[in-house]
Amino acid sequence: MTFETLRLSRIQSEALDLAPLLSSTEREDCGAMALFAGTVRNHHEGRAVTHLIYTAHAPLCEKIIAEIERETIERFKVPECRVVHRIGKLGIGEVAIYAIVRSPHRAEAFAALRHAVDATKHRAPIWKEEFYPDGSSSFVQGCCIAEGHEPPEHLKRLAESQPAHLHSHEGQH
Amino acid sequence: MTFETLRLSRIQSEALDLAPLLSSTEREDCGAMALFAGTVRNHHEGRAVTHLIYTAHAPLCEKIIAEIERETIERFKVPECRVVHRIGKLGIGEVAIYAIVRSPHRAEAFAALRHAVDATKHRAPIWKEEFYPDGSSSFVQGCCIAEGHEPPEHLKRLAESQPAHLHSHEGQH
Amino acid sequence: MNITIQFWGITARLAGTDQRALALAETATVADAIRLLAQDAALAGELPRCAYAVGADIVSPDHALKAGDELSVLPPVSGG
Amino acid sequence: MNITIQFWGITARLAGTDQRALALAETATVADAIRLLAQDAALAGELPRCAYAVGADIVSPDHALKAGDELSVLPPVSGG
Repeated sequence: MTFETLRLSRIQSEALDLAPLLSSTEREDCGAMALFAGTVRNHHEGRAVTHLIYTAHAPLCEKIIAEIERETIERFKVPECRVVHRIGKLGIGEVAIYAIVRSPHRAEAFAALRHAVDATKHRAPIWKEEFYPDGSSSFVQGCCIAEGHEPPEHLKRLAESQPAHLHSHEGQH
Repeated sequence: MTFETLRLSRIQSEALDLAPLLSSTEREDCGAMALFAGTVRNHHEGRAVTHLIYTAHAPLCEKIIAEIERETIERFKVPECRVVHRIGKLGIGEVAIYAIVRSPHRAEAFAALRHAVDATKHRAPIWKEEFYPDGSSSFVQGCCIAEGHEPPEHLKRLAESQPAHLHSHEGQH
Repeated sequence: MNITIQFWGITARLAGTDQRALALAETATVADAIRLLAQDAALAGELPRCAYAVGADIVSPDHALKAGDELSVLPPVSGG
Repeated sequence: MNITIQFWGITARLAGTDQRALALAETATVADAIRLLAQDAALAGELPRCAYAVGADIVSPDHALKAGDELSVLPPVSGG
């Protein structure tokens, strides 16, 4: 897998492969590599989980993760930062996200990795649906993309508005 | 490689292998895996480096790293922590240390990983000798094992003591 | 003009569909589209927590829409 | 009694050897061994920064040595 291929596939429906992520980020001037993997747990808030389905707005996600990588590289002065996220159905123990940082020293690698992972979780348009042993499912309570921003007043009021005729035609995509 | 084999080989002279470290720590109740790799840099304090030689007091090192793993697991309430360190001659880019932590959530994984790596660097009896393009070498300035402890007064005074007859016989081991 | 709404995550569940066509005035903004969507009681509660995107660009409520736009409704995210 | 000193890291370089036999009084402690080693000018400056171990146990200066012990001199460490 070439560097460019990897750069363009931050969102993947196949099982995530660690080897190309490690090899494509190797640098002789970096003594520290910090890696995070988010794997599917068999429980959430005390409830057994059988599997997950992740969906993502792929084009927006590629763009936002690329921004997060650039911002992490600039803010923490690390030469390499890469994040990939899997979508589709994932079983227990499967890897949903890899984030990797390489830097000359370890302090900035740890700080940068933490930022890249937190930022991806808070800002990338990805949604996790959990499935339970009884066959039911639910979307996991998430983070508003505009983190820390109160919604504008006219949108807050909308939340209380009454249902009425909807000028729309339904369709599938 | 079995779990027990891995537990007993925290110090290895062969190239470190990531795969058994990942597979032997897998847990279905853990959603976070944080990994650190320390690799050989081609420079140190502005000077080009060609390779390193690590030496270790292996039995003491196994014991101290096992203590660090246990302490990390207890202090940060993480189910898994493993550290392996390579000794011998390492070329640029080769991995000298892997530290891995698995936990249900990511915050404690990051904190625990940082602790395990810092503690190993500060406390494990391992010494790094750097080699330079002109063939010369030097031991890297390190951390006193009894970190933060001033040496006792009688040892401080020894540092200023004068040379005299030495009651010893030299030998190799 | 007509635009297409793309529902993501829980909003697709609430809307009962991934996609909906919406008829708006020629001068409509994102806020106008949201106001119209909020007439669907199932969606109204979720919309204030959502971000909005046209194509691969996050847009603010005062962004002017044009015919044929695909407006994505992005509820709180939960990747990782 | 006789013990063996094992030099590690830079102390082996300074001592010019990895290992040295040391003759001590029967009641000698680690501090006594260090005092004797410090008579080697090349080592004296490094010894206060070292830790000491007998076998795989870190020991304090007041630890009583016994015949045949292997006492390791552990200079500041630099793993990772």
